[in-house]
Amino acid sequence: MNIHEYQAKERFRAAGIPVPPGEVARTPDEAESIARGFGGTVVVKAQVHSGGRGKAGGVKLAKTPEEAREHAARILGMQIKGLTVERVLVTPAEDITSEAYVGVLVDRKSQAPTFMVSAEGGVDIEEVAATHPEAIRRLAVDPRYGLLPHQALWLANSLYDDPAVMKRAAKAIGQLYRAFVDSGASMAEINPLITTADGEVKAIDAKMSIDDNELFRRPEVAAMRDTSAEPPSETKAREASLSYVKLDGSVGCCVNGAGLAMATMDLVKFYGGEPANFLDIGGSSNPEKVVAALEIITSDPNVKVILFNIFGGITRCDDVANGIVEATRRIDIKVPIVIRLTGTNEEQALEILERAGFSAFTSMDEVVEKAVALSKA
Amino acid sequence: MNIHEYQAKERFRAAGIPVPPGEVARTPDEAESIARGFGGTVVVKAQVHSGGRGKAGGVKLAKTPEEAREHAARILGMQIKGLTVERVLVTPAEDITSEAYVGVLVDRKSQAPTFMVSAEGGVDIEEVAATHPEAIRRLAVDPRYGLLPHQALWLANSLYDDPAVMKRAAKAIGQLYRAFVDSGASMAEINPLITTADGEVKAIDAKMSIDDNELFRRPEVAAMRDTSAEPPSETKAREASLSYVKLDGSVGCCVNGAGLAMATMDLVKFYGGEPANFLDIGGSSNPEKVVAALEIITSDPNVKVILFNIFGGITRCDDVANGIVEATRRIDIKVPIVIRLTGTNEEQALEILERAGFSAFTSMDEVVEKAVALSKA
Amino acid sequence: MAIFIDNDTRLVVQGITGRDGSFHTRQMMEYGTRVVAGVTPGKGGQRFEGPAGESVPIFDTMDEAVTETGANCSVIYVPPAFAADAILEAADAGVDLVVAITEGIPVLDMARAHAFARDRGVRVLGPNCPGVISPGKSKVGILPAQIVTEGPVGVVSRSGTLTYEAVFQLTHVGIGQTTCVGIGGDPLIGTNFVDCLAAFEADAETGAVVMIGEIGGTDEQEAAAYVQSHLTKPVVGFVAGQTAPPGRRMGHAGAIISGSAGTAEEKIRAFEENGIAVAKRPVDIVGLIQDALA
Amino acid sequence: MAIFIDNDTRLVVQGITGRDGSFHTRQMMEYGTRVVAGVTPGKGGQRFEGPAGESVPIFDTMDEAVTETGANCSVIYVPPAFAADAILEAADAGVDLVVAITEGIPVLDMARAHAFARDRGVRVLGPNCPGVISPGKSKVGILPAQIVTEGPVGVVSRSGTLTYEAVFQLTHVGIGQTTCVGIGGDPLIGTNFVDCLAAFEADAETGAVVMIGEIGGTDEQEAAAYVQSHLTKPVVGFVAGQTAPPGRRMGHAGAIISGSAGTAEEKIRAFEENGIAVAKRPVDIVGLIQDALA
Repeated sequence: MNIHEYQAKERFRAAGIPVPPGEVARTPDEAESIARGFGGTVVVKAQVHSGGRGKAGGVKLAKTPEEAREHAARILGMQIKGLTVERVLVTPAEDITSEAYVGVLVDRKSQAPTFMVSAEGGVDIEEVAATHPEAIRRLAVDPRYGLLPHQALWLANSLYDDPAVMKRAAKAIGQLYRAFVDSGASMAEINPLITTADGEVKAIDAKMSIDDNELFRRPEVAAMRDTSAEPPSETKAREASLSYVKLDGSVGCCVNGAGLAMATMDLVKFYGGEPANFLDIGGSSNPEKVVAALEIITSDPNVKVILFNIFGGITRCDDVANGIVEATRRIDIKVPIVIRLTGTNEEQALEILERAGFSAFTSMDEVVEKAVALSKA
Repeated sequence: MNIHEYQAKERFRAAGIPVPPGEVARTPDEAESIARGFGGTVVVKAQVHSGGRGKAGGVKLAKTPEEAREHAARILGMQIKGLTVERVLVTPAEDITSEAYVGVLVDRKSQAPTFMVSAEGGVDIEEVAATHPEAIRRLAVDPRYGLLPHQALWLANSLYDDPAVMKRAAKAIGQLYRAFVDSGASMAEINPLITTADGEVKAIDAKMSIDDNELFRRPEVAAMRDTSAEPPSETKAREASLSYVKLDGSVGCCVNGAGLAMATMDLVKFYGGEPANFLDIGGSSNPEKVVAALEIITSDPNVKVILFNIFGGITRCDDVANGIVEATRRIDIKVPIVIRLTGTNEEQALEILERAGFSAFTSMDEVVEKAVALSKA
Repeated sequence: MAIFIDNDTRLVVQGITGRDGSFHTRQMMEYGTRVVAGVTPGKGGQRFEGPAGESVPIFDTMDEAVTETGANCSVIYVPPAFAADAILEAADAGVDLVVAITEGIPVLDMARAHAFARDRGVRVLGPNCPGVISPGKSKVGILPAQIVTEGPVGVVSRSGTLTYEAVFQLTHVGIGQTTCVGIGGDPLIGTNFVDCLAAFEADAETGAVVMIGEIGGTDEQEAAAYVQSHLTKPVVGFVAGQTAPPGRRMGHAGAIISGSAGTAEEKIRAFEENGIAVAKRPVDIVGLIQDALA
Repeated sequence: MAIFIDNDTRLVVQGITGRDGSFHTRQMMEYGTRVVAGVTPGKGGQRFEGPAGESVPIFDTMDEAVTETGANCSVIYVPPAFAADAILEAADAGVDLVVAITEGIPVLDMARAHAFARDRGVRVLGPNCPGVISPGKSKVGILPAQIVTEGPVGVVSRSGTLTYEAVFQLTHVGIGQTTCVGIGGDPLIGTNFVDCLAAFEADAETGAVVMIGEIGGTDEQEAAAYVQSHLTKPVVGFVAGQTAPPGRRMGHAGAIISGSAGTAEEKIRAFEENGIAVAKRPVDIVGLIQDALA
């Protein structure tokens, strides 16, 4: 789960990291009044779950409250990478002496939270990693000990020469690790961590992703979810315990298992079609889940055909077939449905489906070709 | 640092352990009014830093508030193993179905916090360990992981058959570990952990020792120190950063280094005397420390002679000699002082001391014999 | 022969009395897995009834289960909040292999659990995996037994149903398997492709390997390099997720393209560059394996 | 020969610019210890001036210090709040031996630090110890150099000044030492009696060993059993604290009799039962060693 900059900053502040003040506005009026409260130059920043806000014009400097209002008016409602900006963060502009990058994420290879820091902040760390990796210092944190004070200092040591600044940054790095662990995060990032003329360090941007699997035990973090920042269909899918990702194509896919679901989408593409979504209904033959899946898929106006691809392993195909039949009875589907089932009790399942008037297949390739054809009809 | 039962119970409660209510009384009146508040039978328990309260008559059952008052009157002011009872804890009597022992301490061999639990609670665990060690289940906690839930359950599993009780006890054991770590304890103990007729578990006694080295970072724990529970001389020694333990003999000892201080006491005994104290002044030749040491030793009316035993290593003997001379000028000492110095700059030191009129030796045995003789004069 | 599990596998089921645990325990017993014990705290002393009238003792703790029955392998069907601790308990109790089926374990819990298991030299398979089956010998996990048959192909995969698909098609044309391993869809897994490739290379009965990857991470790239440098046996590969958008989690917690790393294209290229025959469609796996075994 | 440190010891001083650190660094340099680096965060790039005009580079981190100078040993003079982390930093940086002088480190910090060092195979001496000196070769810590001389006796002790006392008396009668080790007065120490006894047994130049124990714990008992089963060289023992009351801490955090364990009587009995000649008074150590070497 991604959270907004302003939310990540709240978590960072609570962990003690020096974060400049800032308030969230949902209207140009609010932005103006916040800017007036701060006085002086402010920054108006779009709050969306997406990188590249700056390039998209979502971050603007405002010298006066009126200017803040104008920027907010332009930014609110703007689309950035398909996401609508609903809020802006208004925060005093800082006098920046240097910009560094400090981030921590769960690294697959070291199987541990891993820090990356670089004196080249304010830019995309991926780019730094690609063009001059020697500018990045890395450290895998042994999760049994946490980030040790000397390790934080070792990281800060690569960013700053001034001992006082180095120690302040080490402290902030330690606090970032604290925030990361206490939030159940999979990634937390300060980019840039700035220094000011008087040697203070401050986090002027903040990013954090939460491990969805941590949410059950962190209700205060789960409450940070912003459903307005995702398509309503994904909210609905999550509530129905379905894995769903909306895409731009016309072949609605409903598959059991994530790997098979991806392979199905790939095969749609292989045969010249475009998948409308990723959807994993899991191992269940529960009609309720099938109903929810069908409702989600059909709510996408681009969908021209619905493709089921079910592998019956532990799940019996006849159970799933009954679930599909019942679900389609309960909701009115306007687009054709093609179904492939194979595995346990395949024959009975095909019979059930054909009796109910569905095109039923046992070959994955055949059913995908058929779906692609229908999507272009 | 030892803390009282009622203080340990506060820590346990804060960690979530089920601890029955209880209030502290400093007078019989208070005890009566607390007992009235609870209603029913209460227990009146002496609060002293010592085991064996029960045998000493420091724990009494009271059926009525008046009886509570009477018991409190008897217990308050009582001496238990040389310590005066200043407070009693008044707590409702519990209906006890079973008594178990649950304790955790830092174990030298495993270099880890180590749990001991036994279904034979309410008695001295040392005795259980000596007579039937198989009745104790032990577990060393890897400090990097803490007490894991399954480990707590494994411990509880040896205490109870009833699954619900077992799970409640496992929870309490986990909470005890939390309290132990969060208090910077070196030992924490529930003895007994009782069960009631309805299957609840409760900690009806509580003991905890704090690692002195943790106090600097735990002011809320340090504030629990009860200086009324130790001789004033030990309070004073601690404030002067001296290691001091009061004993019953007549030879006051002032030594640099803990090992040498113990060896000096042993030698006093070897030559037929009795040490009045353990006192390590550390490596310092600072007159202030010597003054504090002399004040502490001379405040003990049993002291008949003061014995200095100083090994000059890094510390120079002449510096220490000067410190002793200056300190004795500043306070008036009524008992003889004998001094042994050896090591670096020994000759100069002996000269300084003899000029100031002290008996000065270089042999440890000689000086101790002399001190013992003086203590009997 | 086979890898990881065989006729000597003595299994204890953690969470044996739960809905999934009891269902799959019966399935495993039916297949012939030697299930020697179950663990459910608070149910120690009871017995679990198998499908054919046989019964298995239930213990409160793994320690007792292993001590009493000599179990050397455990499988975990406990809810995510308790699963990491169950892995630690199994590792502590001294089994050699822990198969963690549970999906949804917090990743920081797993970071600690993997460190713990590494310290003790215990192999963890998963979590969030379908388990492992050595046809004709033993099955540990949730893989459907009816789709496998004995034969010369080793199968290793990050996904469940996609593996079933491939294995089913192999079995359908009469090509059997030595062992099929689902390594799991989480970002931090205990046994990776390289571990399985090394085991298949060392297994005399395995003649060829099918390796099924997906987007996310760079395990496939490292596996490809390992194939080039260490494997004498032919490997057929498939990678799911060519149409997955970057930055979105595709069901599996580990199936997400972060930055430029972890795309299907990168993985397919790594496979091809290191001598792995890549199937464009799942159905092509069969033909490539037939060629490899020919 | 000698144990733990010798002419090949290349020392880095953690906390070199502090009051104790700078004083003892000069003492060590004067004795001839090869001090190759110092560490004080924030003072990297400066130099530490030795007593004879030579100077030593200071680094911000142990990692740099070890990488730049090839140090293989570190000594710690940092305050208790930071000392456990300093031990971890040293262990992480790859030295073989960490000598922790600092007194007053919380015991739970040390439990973690010892586990960390064990994982990495790094020897920790102490904490709360005076260090180690191999006369004529190297000194690491705070032992007074003028009381030692080269010779055949290995000395190991839990206490500082009591050791000085014994060593001074040996030197006084012309009996020198291979190495004198202060293992420290804390309850959790990295190197114990048995470790030192094993090293002295393996050291060709050591002809006899003095072992000075005190109340608290059962390390002396285990050491006595080890002497019986593993040592061919004679051992002379002394135990301080016969007059110490139970349950009271005698200066050292580890010097406390808990329950029935850890009394001086128990330790002396264990010494005697295992063939260790026990000195009744510190002064008797000399005679017993003379007998042992005769």
